[in-house]
Amino acid sequence: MLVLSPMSETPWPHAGQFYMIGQGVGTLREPLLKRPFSCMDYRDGLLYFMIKIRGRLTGILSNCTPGAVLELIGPLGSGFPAVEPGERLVIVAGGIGIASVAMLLRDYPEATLFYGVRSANDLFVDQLPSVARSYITSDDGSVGLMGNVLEHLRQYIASTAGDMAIKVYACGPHAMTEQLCRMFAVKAGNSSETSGVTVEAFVSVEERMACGIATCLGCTVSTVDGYRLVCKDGPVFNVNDIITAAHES
Amino acid sequence: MLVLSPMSETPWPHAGQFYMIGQGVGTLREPLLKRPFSCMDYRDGLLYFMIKIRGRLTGILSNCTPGAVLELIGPLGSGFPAVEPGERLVIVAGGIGIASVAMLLRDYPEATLFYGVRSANDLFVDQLPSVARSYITSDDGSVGLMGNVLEHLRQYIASTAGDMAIKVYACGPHAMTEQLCRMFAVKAGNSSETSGVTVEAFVSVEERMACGIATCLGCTVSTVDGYRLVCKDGPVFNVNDIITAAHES
Amino acid sequence: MNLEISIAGLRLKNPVMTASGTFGYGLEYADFLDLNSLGGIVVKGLSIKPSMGNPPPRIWETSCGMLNSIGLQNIGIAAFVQDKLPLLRQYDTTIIANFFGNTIDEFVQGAGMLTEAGGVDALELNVSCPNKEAGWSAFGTDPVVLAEVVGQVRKATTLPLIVKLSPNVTDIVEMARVAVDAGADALSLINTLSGMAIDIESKRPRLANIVGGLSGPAIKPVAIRMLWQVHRALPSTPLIGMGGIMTADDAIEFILAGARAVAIGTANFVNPQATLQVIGGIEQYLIRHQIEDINDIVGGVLC
Amino acid sequence: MNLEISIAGLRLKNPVMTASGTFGYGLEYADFLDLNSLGGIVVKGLSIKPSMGNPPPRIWETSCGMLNSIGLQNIGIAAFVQDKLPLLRQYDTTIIANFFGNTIDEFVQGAGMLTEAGGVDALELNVSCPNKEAGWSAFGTDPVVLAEVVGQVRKATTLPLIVKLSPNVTDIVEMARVAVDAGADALSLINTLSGMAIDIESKRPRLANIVGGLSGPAIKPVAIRMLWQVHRALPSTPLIGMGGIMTADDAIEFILAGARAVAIGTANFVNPQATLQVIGGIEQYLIRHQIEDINDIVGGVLC
Ligand SMILES: Cc1cc2nc3c(=O)[nH]c(=O)nc-3n(C[C@H](O)[C@H](O)[C@H](O)COP(=O)(O)OP(=O)(O)OC[C@H]3O[C@@H](n4cnc5c(N)ncnc54)[C@H](O)[C@@H]3O)c2cc1C
Ligand SMILES: Cc1cc2nc3c(=O)[nH]c(=O)nc-3n(C[C@H](O)[C@H](O)[C@H](O)COP(=O)(O)OP(=O)(O)OC[C@H]3O[C@@H](n4cnc5c(N)ncnc54)[C@H](O)[C@@H]3O)c2cc1C
Ligand SMILES: Cc1cc2nc3c(=O)[nH]c(=O)nc-3n(C[C@H](O)[C@H](O)[C@H](O)COP(=O)(O)O)c2cc1C
Ligand SMILES: Cc1cc2nc3c(=O)[nH]c(=O)nc-3n(C[C@H](O)[C@H](O)[C@H](O)COP(=O)(O)O)c2cc1C
Ligand code: FES
Ligand code: FES
Repeated sequence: MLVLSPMSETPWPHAGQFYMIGQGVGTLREPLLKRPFSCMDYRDGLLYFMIKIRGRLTGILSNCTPGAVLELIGPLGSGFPAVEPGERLVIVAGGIGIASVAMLLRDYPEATLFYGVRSANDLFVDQLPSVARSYITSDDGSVGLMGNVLEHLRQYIASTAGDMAIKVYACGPHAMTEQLCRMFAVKAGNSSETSGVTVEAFVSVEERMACGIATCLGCTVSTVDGYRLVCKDGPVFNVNDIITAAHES
Repeated sequence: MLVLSPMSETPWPHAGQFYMIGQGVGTLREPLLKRPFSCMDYRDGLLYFMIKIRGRLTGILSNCTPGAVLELIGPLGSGFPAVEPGERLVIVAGGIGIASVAMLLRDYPEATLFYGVRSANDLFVDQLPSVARSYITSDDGSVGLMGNVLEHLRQYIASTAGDMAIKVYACGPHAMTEQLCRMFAVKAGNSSETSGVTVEAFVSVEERMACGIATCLGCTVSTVDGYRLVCKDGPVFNVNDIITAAHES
Repeated sequence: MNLEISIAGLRLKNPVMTASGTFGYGLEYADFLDLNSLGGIVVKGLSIKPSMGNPPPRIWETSCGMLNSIGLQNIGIAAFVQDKLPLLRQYDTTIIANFFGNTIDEFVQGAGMLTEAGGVDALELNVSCPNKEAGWSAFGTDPVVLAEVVGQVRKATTLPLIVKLSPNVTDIVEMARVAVDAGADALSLINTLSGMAIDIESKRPRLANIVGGLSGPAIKPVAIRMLWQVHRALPSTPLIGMGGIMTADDAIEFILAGARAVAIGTANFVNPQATLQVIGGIEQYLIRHQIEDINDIVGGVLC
Repeated sequence: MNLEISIAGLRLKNPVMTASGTFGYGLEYADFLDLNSLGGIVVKGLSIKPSMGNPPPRIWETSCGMLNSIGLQNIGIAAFVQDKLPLLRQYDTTIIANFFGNTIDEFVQGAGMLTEAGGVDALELNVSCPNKEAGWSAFGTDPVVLAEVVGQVRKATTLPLIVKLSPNVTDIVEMARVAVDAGADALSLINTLSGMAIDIESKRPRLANIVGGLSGPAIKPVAIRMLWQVHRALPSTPLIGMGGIMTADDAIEFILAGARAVAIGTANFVNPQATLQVIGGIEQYLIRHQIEDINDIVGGVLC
């Protein structure tokens, strides 16, 4: 968990938006480039991030002591669309993907959460706002239900009667994004799976970024309209638009 | 002032020897290479260094907090020769050059010190062992005598009667080393300046180093015997041997 | 104090430009800095038709540098001229269009389109992208092909012509000579070094395109060396130096080596205001060293 | 688990060697590590007569790299054979003599002297030092001259012949082909990139020799790219990969790109035990990935 206090005035982010965060240690910078992180919450003038240690920059961030000065640009990107009245929101998170959807939990307390982790150690529930219903799954069964989170999601939706349209907002690893596209994309011809209920699904996708502001053209994802930029046109995309989800970077 | 506690057993250094010090932060290292620093004292199992902030590594060292882990190799180099009984030791330091001769002050409390600084701010006397006589000079007169330290040294030697041979052990900036060579090198044909008293002068010279252990061949200085390595054949050289002192690096 | 310089007949209010492909079409950075402060804006490489570029992943950070394989994705000259150029022209800065083609004909046609459009101050001919197919690299690495493309483009435009050289050559001076002899008014150097990285866990290249262009501080020593060599051989040819400039000190290093102007690339990603900081730092340097005119230190290295 | 590899008929107990010029004559490092653990030791470049090298300053650190202009200072082949080789031979490791000449004759003579001496396991022909006079660089950058020197040396020695290529060329694959066709048993790549740095306060080059060779992590992407290109073109030629290897992960990246062995250079200065850590880390990687034999992953990148 990284908590930052902006040093100048900044607009507050929407759910699904992100910041480019970098270390600002003068002229010696290694790594050079900033990295994208979703903002999971803001309150009392502070920005909250939940960050998984993956490599160079996340390693450095994990060693930051209170008072360290970081550089950040944001909020960036489009965020999740607003949920309309009469729609039911289902939030799906895989692993650290929870960080990108966390602000939705706050904004839509009546939503349903599906949160899949590898094992109990990867779970960060204590830092999350609570929602009406939450289903936690783990690959090893060490916490919540055992098994793949999307299997449970599928069953849930299949068993959901009623005429309320469902919005699925999701973020997770590459494989999960791919599977979500297969499950919910209309083009895939399997909208039958949603058994009568109208489901519209959006995923927040990850891609390596250099600039975060649509100038390096580094963060492309293949969509039905050709390449689109995750930092500007996303990170949230309708599953109908995505052709190939961003690779495991 | 940098105080280090060796994590494994290490021989103690002699006056004039140095250590290669580097930061050991895993695989992200910037700067990469270690830098040479004279050890100014050791006591109670600790090594003492006096370091002037010059650039990349010294900048990082100055930000180190207690408990930081550094990498160091040493003691390295030849150090100053022992002073024989019946010889009088005159120690000459210019600026941060004091760090390289500081251990001599401890080993030879009866020595005379000539210590030139730019101005009072550059002086570190409180951290130094005291010697029999010390002459402090500054370029701006803000502390001690005003003027060039070598001028005062020249007058001192000229006014020194007696048959005791004098050893001059010096460390300072490039220009000072050059002038010392001109003043005391026999080959320069001006040993007359020493007015009858036998003076043998040794200087600790600086050169950029990559390895510190005679493998990169980076730290050469021109001597009458051709190129010699500061890290192995020095850093202390007889002024008679030096042809061109190391450049201002 | 004078910061104004002249390159190929263009007067730039200061020697700091943006490097092509690292500043979009310029407008993207208007939120971050006053574009009027810049010596010049060099836009992303343009082609006669829009181009999709290479598949993702397209970037990977390396030690003190980054690899990119964008592959010259761009909106095409027509869209640039219609949608971007009028907006860009509202700023008081020099606009340089970086462009490329897949054949000599396309290069010539592109130069023609950009010249006729009006509003572009100069052309930067990109023959040096390491992310195109193997055959393409001949434009930047084979002296005969280089002479041909520069010569043809020279005939197709009345605008000042800057040729951007590839560092992936044995003899940069030869390439510089060829470009100047064929009609280049100025040279930009360097473009990215061709490089590659592999993810040892997945065993896949870090870039879908396998190889990409290396930029950033890692390449600065190579860029300085090439710039100095070319300046020594062709002292009167205006040179635009780039490759790893992060700070004003880096920019001055290029100017001392012989660059009349400099371009900031990767640093824009690290800090969107890098250009302004470089301009400010150059001013400080001139003041500190009591230099009246930036032109007095161009090529001023003491060798 | 097997770490043993074979290069040009030599069997190395593991693929980790030292890069010439960064490990002295080997003995200097005996205090820091057990030389018996190394796959091989490549000694500092030797010439028929002792050589003083270039004037100081000779090194400067750059972003994630270093420039050196040592200029091939060495004690000469005779002194090496008499004073160093017998001591080196007491260790159970492969001894490779890196050598150079100022003329083709000197190359040939050097190869002869090292061959006759006995005790040297292989020769590494250095045609790629960027710190020699302009004319010298033709050995490593002109294919015709390269073919000539390799061909002549090939005739002068019965030892396995490794040719160390320069990265400062337009087409590394062409140079590799020329060297192999002329008789090289294996190739080392890469030597340093030619680079330069300037002190903006004194306006002087950081190196007395003006230009120097860039090594260290900064150049790794260029080295990986060249190694992969050469391996793809000449899959059966044994390659020794080097350029910026600091860790086992870096070494594995080279091996996946096609290197059968790797050499550790600049990293020895940063950490005298770098070679041992690389060997240990390669073992860990093989265990973690359940790979029985290091040879199974040579060139294993999935493109
Ligand atoms: C829009 C967006 C929002 C994000 N939000 C968050 C967040 O809230 N919290 C969070 O922890 N992370 C988030 N990420 C991912 C985060 O950006 C990466 O974890 C980070 O860039 C890794 O940086 P590093 O320097 O530590 O890794 P590097 O040293 O660059 O890479 C280390 C290893 O990690 C792998 N890696 C790098 N980036 C990723 C990635 N994105 N996915 C998977 N593997 C990767 C690399 O392949 C490499 O092997 C987000 C990414 C995007 C695009
Ligand atoms: C044998 C020996 C003993 C030394 N002992 C001490 C000591 O006890 N205390 C101490 O403070 N320093 C000592 N030095 C000098 C010290 O090594 C340098 O100050 C240090 O290398 C600078 O590292 P940096 O990364 O901060 O500078 P860099 O970032 O590498 O360089 C910054 C600027 O400083 C200049 N610079 C770098 N090295 C030197 C140098 N040696 N002399 C002058 N200018 C330089 C460079 O030209 C550059 O412009 C010693 C040097 C040697 C050779
Ligand atoms: C993401 C990216 C895209 C680039 N696109 C172009 C381009 O379209 N045309 C071009 O001539 N150079 C292009 N370049 C090269 C830069 O203009 C510049 O020459 C190079 O990056 C070296 O400068 P730097 O180290 O400051 O980035 C690109 C560089 C990067 C990093
Ligand atoms: C100080 C120094 C001296 C070198 N001397 C030689 C040499 O004598 N012969 C040679 O073939 N290569 C020499 N090299 C090149 C290295 O062997 C190696 O090819 C290069 O440094 C790249 O590897 P690295 O990045 O791991 O250092 C030298 C490199 C350095 C840094
Ligand atoms: S991160 Fe640069 S364009 Fe998206
Ligand atoms: S520092 Fe490497 S030889 Fe002296």
